[in-house]
Amino acid sequence: MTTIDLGLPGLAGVPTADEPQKAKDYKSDQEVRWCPGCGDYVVLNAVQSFLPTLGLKRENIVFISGIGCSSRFPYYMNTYGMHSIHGRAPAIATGLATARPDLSVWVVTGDGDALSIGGNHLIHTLRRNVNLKILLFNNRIYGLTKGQYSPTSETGKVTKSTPMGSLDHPFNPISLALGAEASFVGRAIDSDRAGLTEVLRQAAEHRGSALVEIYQNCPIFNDGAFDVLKDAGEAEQRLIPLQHGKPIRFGANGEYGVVRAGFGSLDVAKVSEVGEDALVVHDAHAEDPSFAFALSRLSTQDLSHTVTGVFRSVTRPTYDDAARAQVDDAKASRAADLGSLLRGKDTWTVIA
Amino acid sequence: MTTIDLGLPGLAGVPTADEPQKAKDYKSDQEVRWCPGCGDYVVLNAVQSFLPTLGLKRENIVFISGIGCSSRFPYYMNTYGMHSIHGRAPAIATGLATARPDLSVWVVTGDGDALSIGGNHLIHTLRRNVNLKILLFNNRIYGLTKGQYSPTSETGKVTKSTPMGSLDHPFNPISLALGAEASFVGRAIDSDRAGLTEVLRQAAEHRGSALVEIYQNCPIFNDGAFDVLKDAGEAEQRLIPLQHGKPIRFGANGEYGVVRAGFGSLDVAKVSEVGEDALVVHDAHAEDPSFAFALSRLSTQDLSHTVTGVFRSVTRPTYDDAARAQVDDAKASRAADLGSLLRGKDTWTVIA
Amino acid sequence: MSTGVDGGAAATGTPRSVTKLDRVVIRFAGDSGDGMQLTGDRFTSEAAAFGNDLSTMPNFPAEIRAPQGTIPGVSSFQVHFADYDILTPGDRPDVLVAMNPAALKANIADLPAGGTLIVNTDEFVKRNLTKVGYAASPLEDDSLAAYQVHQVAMATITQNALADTGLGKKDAERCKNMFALGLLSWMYHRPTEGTERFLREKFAKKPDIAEANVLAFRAGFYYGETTEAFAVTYEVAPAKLAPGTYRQITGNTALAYGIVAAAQQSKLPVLLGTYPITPASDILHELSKHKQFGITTFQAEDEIAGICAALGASYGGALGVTSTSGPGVALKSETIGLGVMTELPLIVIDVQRGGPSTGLPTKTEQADLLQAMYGRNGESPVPIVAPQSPADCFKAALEATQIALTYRTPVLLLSDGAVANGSEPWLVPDVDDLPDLTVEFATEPNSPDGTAFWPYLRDPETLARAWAVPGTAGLQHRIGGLEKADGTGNISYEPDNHDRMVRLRQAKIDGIPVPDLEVDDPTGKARVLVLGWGSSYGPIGAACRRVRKLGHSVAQAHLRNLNPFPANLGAVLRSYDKVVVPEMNLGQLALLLRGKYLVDVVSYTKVAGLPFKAEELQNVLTDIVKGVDAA
Amino acid sequence: MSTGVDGGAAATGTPRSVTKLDRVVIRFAGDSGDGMQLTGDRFTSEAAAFGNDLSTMPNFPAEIRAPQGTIPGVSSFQVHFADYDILTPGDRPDVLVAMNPAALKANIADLPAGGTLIVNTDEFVKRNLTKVGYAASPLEDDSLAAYQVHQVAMATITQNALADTGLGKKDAERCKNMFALGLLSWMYHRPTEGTERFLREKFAKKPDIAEANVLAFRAGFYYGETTEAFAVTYEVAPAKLAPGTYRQITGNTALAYGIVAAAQQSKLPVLLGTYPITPASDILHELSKHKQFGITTFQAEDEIAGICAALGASYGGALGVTSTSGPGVALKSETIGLGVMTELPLIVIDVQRGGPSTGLPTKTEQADLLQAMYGRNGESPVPIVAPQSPADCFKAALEATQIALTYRTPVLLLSDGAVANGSEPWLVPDVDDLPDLTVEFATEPNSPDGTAFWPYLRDPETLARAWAVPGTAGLQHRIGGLEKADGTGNISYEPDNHDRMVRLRQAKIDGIPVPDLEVDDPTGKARVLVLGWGSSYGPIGAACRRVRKLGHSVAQAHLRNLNPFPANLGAVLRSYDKVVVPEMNLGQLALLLRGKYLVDVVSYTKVAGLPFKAEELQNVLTDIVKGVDAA
Ligand SMILES: Cc1ncc(C[n+]2csc(CCOP(=O)(O)OP(=O)(O)O)c2C)c(N)n1
Ligand SMILES: Cc1ncc(C[n+]2csc(CCOP(=O)(O)OP(=O)(O)O)c2C)c(N)n1
Ligand code: SF4
Ligand code: SF4
Ligand SMILES: [Mg+2]
Ligand SMILES: [Mg+2]
Repeated sequence: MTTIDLGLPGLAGVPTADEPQKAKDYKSDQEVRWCPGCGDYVVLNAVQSFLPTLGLKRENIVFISGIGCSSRFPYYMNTYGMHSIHGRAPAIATGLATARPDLSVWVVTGDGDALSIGGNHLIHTLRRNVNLKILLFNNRIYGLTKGQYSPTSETGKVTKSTPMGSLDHPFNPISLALGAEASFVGRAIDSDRAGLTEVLRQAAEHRGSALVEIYQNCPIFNDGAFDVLKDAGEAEQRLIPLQHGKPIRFGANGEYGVVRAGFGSLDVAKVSEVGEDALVVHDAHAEDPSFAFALSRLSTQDLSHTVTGVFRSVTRPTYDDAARAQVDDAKASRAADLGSLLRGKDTWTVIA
Repeated sequence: MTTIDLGLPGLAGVPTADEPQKAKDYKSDQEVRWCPGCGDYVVLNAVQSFLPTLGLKRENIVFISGIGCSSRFPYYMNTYGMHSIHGRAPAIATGLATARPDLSVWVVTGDGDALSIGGNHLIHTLRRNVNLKILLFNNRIYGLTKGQYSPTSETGKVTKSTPMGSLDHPFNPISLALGAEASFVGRAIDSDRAGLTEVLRQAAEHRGSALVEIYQNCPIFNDGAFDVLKDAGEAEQRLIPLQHGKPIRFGANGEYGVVRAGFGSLDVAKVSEVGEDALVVHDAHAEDPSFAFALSRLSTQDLSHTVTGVFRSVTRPTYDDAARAQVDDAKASRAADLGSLLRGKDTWTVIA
Repeated sequence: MSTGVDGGAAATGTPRSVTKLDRVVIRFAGDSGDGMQLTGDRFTSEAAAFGNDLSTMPNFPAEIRAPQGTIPGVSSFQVHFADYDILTPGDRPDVLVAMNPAALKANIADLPAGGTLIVNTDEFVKRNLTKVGYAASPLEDDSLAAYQVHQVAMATITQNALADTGLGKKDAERCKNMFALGLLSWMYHRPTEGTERFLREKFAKKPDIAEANVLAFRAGFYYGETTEAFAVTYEVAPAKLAPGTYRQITGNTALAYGIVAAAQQSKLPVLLGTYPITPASDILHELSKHKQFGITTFQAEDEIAGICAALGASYGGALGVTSTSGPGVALKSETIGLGVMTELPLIVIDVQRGGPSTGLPTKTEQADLLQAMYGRNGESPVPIVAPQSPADCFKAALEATQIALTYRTPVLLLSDGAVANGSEPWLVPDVDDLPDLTVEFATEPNSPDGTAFWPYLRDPETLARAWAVPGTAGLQHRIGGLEKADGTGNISYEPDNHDRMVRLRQAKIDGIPVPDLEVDDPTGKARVLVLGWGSSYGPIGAACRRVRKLGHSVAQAHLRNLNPFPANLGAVLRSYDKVVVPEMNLGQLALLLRGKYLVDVVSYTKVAGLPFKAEELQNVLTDIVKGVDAA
Repeated sequence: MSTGVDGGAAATGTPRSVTKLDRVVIRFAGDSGDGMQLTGDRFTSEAAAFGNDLSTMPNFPAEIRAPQGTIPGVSSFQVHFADYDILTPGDRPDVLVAMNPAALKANIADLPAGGTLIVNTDEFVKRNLTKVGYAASPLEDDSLAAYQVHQVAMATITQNALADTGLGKKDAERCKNMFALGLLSWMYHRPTEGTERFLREKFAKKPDIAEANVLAFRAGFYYGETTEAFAVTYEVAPAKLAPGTYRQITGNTALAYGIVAAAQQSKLPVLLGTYPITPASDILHELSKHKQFGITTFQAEDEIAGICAALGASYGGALGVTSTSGPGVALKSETIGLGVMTELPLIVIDVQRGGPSTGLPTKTEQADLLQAMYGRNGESPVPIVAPQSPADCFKAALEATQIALTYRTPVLLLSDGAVANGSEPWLVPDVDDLPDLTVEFATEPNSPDGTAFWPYLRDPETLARAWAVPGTAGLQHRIGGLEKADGTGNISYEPDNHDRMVRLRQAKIDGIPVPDLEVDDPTGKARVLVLGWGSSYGPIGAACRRVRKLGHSVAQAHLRNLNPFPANLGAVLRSYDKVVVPEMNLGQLALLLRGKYLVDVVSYTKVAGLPFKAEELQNVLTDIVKGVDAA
């Protein structure tokens, strides 16, 4: 097992492949079973095309998912994988990642799986900063159970379980993750393969937990949920792509930008009105998550302003590295002498 | 049952008492069983002294708790109460508050109860904005199970379960709550009765979920955790009390203040250096939670800068009010005709 | 009652011979996207409107929409209708409608020789055939020689019929399921107004789609009538059911209605705290439509929050209900225990599915019985009620509520996938005949000295504790999960008190009066008893009828109360030479019966995700009965 | 072995008569803040070091520190030591040390007439007496006339003894528990170096406190020696145990060591994923100290995350372990089901406590057996192993690991509060004698055609599936909670496959070889068998000895394997006229035995949060034996 330092801290310890790989190497022999037109297909393809660029041994990659349409993802990957139970993938993956430094562990989850039943595991995984890449397929609906509202559904949504409209105020997954001390948070859209791949790349390179929210269309139960972010003419007004170190500008011709507002808030403005110097320069590495948080609040979840890209990416010790270090320290400083442990300090001897 | 509108939206619908009440009216006949010197005593007294000022019928007040030292609170209150199971108090209280508009429902919980096992219920309760007042006793340790670290314990803490030091990065309960869309978030310290009472008052007046973090000393397993916030000479440098509409100043003589920093962040500065005008004016009612979030990040959890008071208090529909409104709407617009429901649209008749 | 399209249209057309049948089983099978559930459902409604007895079984994949044209993507709906009271959806179809090669391949093994097969030929193209592993088209070799095959180009005909509507080709083709329905409706002389009305209502917002579907439906009907392909049509006369007003109902709907009725009859608001899960979600969907009855539905963040909210509502004096399937019960177990300790009413609905773990989410099973009995820490008894058929769910819900409210206890209601999604005619009860479920809350101090409220003072008869709800002046008290002192309810660590309380809680449940077990033994001579529970009532009943038809005596009894058992159960068991207990698990009821009554019951088990087939049980029972009678 | 303070000091002092005893039970009782657990623990260590057999039972309140001086605040520690092999911590104390009125009141009922009572008089002041409801001091009326009472002003004497140390009054008074320990050590001729060494180590960072404690300890010792108050001292000779090296060990420690040994013997890293809960937390505390053995301890956010992390680690080829108590098992049930379905090794430790719900967290009970067996959705069998005594936990952990690794299955390890916190001497095993637990992971394709890896291909003997861990080239595969095809492990909704897999999973567990049940029947004439499981081994054994001493024959057998049962169990049960099953629940094992073997076992149950008393069982058994023998 050759472990080559790729210069990617996120993947340190994971052995690299001897030969170049292709997308099809990552396709399993199982037939893909999503509805026609499901956004999950696009993401699957993007991931299968992206993984070869990491050059890792396939057998050292593991996909762990919960339950939901998106959570069938592992079956289609020619890697190791577990389709576990609803909401628990981050917890299972935490155990796996802690036990095995030589694996690249990916979690695939949905808005219901990750944020409803699995919310607690998600936030704890993020605060612990376990070395996991978490792909959250957000279709703002429960797909597998046939169309109930989810924790990211808009208030007032009429679904099978809310014939008079849903009442709950939705989570903003980015804000939630930042409130939960996430070290890496990004967002992408199923249809934007380049953007998605770029966020995946940065996530893979990040050492620690990386939460990637992926807006995913469910043509069956929530069709067109993200159409405004895809329609030419509409999308440019709404999409705010981030690039570290660059002023945050958007619009078909970069005519809009993000500026400071009040204390600790951000807002959108016309560049022509505020001037280029007023624009906020994106700093994904800011220690204080307040900036990333403010970015996540540029609009409510009506998609009127949707920031994509990497909101935050900071380096902090990871739980699994630290746990292994403690074991290593203990091994280095104390003998693993079972006999002496069992005897302890106070023994007596009975002679025959 | 007289329901008088107190002008306190938080308590609308809860009947008021006919006679003035005293603290001792709120003491139950059960012996209080915390360790000598436990901060829980002080909070209990503060609550028992505060409640009479609300002038509610005692029988319409309910305390629901989980499990932990702090969660024994309900036994000591001469109100209705349930000492439920670990982590679930917000979920139980959600059902109760939704079923009963005429109750003032309080949740008592600990840092383990609310943020470890109960984390998911907490964040969902906050995003739903259920009409609950949640008192989170944060002693940064598991008291009842005799001293393991908790999700708010400092990294590196040596406890019974972490002899080599804990590895997890702690939650900041205020940040977490804000990331979870909380409409009201406050913080107080057990020893500061006036401050605590003021936050309780505002929480009670708030319609919706109010999360109040209370720093509480556990003399047995984490003694002195908040001493730096109590020691004269020390405390003034560290404590940043909030008052809505006022510039944020602190220090023995108000020599420090809070100012903007970078994009979306806040920092602490000497007023003499930055000038009064640079000071941030506290706006608890800001629609955008970014400001409150930035306040919660003024320092890491080393208590070097600890903001107290009400970070955020904004009005938003509450889940329980809306759920009741849907039921009322349905009642108003559709007949509750059981016979016709049972028959449905397609019946046929078999004649004898 | 008219049976033709457009009123009397059926009277016209080629005269055909009409065969009278007493029962028919039809299975519609197609791709998940072909609308087979809707087709089957409508046919069922027609049969119901016609007055047949009926029983249905939908069968669909766990995927929302598995890849088109594949075996895993096949969805089917079986309906059994008859002129007498039937008990099951039928073991095998008499008629199989196969909309594509996958549907044919997946279902043909179930069609008995001589059965009728109606195939949509349009889908039998190379690509689709290869997809499911047909080397050659089965329509073109003689592999289907054993059946009466009707090849119909359903898609083409439908598209032609809709040519003038201006509808796109794809949309037009989508109506082919209605074509199939029309054809079958014609074959079986079904009334059709209901379906046309239904289509117009369903697509009220898209009138062109509504008309297209009606047209396709009629095209199917006329196709039967005008072509000569079908030599015979069939009549299944209305069933001679007990007089009254009937409707067709699925188990989940009946269960939801039972909860609505419980709300009305108890005059309590209901809070359903739940989390979606197959096959229980429809209970949430249904109840969320009926808020005017004082019903609040709370879709919680998970199963635990769902039951906790329900318990919180019960604490507040509402009727707390939670609905789930097996994996959800596992998650709820800790809170059920809190319900047992706090002695609060709570309805826990478990619509069982195939396990363990995620198992077979869309299939049926009865393997949660022991979980319901014992799946909690400590001695934590709860009553268990299990409906025996779709319509029976209504009564079961009322019974469970009555027990929960009277005894202040969580009650487990064990439905399953077969009962939940299956349907049958239901004799709609008169609202005035429903039981009174009103509760008396405590309003006064009740301690021996009359000054205090003791929440754990019990009614000497029911052993139910006094129940005071928040808002009741002077009765403030605290409850919780720690052991409590008998009477006062204060925390108690006292050894004898704990022992007493453990036994009191058990005695309370053991003492719940449940109806005696009734045995059906027409000859009075049976030496073998077949005892079932839950949804296997139908297949067991049907099997017993067949065994009797063969001239044997066999007794049948069915348990609706699994905890406590009926008082006469032991005596009944002991009065037979042999007791056979068929279960869709590995013998869970059998274990309880053996353990409690020391009777050597014979367990017959099958855990295949499907209801028993009557034929299978008939064979098993016949062998046993013969053996015993010969001995 | 020297027994005196400072080496030979015990030889000096007033000569006293020495009585030889074969066994003594001492109970130290005081306020939670009085350090009774430490005192008892030290006395136990002294007895152990002296070579007595011993057994202990701590008893503490659920509150961390209930209000001082109250009954609920009383904490006690009972130690039973003897010159022969004993089985229980003793029913009742021979000597009660009461540090305050509350301790006296809470414990005096257990002291038999004639027993020795040593009281710390300093606390018997008005306020404290009133607090616990003593109108007058029991030391001053004749309510204690039945006992040999020794009144000692322990606090005062201790303070005096420490006057020169410069320690504050309060700190000095705190050492009074060491005074009591010293006094008792003198009375029973205990070796004392161990305690002095212990105190110096414990307070290594506060040498003045260490010295003060040593001084107080010696003061107690000298007090006995110099005052004339105590006329007699006692000797309990070392026990004639099997030869070898012994240490004292509690159940939780032994269990943790068993896991450490399992790690060593399997050469696998261990990941303990857990969440603190009484009385299981000490397993976490202990294991977290032994990282050098390749043990990672993960304190998760809740029980579910704890077991999930353990399962994830097992998936990665580590040994996943999770530890909890009953309420935690309830929460873990869904994930245990996933472990059953994915067929991965997993150790689930349940240290049972009083239930249901939160119940009696610090008390013991055996009421999770049926939860362990059945507390999951679907047919979800798991092996169950239950240690019978504190030291036995070590072996049980190794056995559970061996089963989990060999059969790729979660294993339930059922300890309880009595076993967990109790202690006894343990014959320390030789590391070389421990079993080899190494596993063979799959490294090559195994499909019939040799090209693919089939994760559900089974070893024909064990039925264990092939286990390939991530990182193994060419064996990539996916597992999960959905039903899987026999062999390939692909998702399968096929009815027959499900039935087959359900039965295969059951057969795998049923086929685990467990040692035959051994029956202890010294006369060979017993007609009554007493069968227990888990921690009641001690009391049942003690009771049987007593019954036999009375001249009756009684057979005893004890189940360590609750699933599957030993192969000879049915035959054993049937070979006795009567089988009595004492349990600290309402008859859970009895139900299983009756259900499986149709034997009319007699269930004797007590659910009081305390272990059985040997006396109580003796009476029950004697009556039964007499009845059977007379019949
Ligand atoms: C314990 C448990 N509860 C509930 C379910 C049912 N269930 C399966 S997936 C799901 C939600 C799926 O929504 P999401 O995570 O958004 O995934 P999607 O299907 O939309 O991709 C639910 C409620 C389950 N399988 N297990
Ligand atoms: C299901 C369950 N898991 C674990 C426990 C054990 N337990 C009781 S309280 C507690 C943590 C208490 O910590 P915290 O909430 O901070 O309260 P504190 O005692 O510090 O006030 C734990 C782990 C339990 N009672 N139930
Ligand atoms: S239901 Fe929606 S999310 Fe699920 S597979 Fe179909 S399209 Fe995709
Ligand atoms: S352990 Fe700590 S938190 Fe608990 S009662 Fe004692 S002092 Fe208070
Ligand atoms: Mg979704
Ligand atoms: Mg705490």
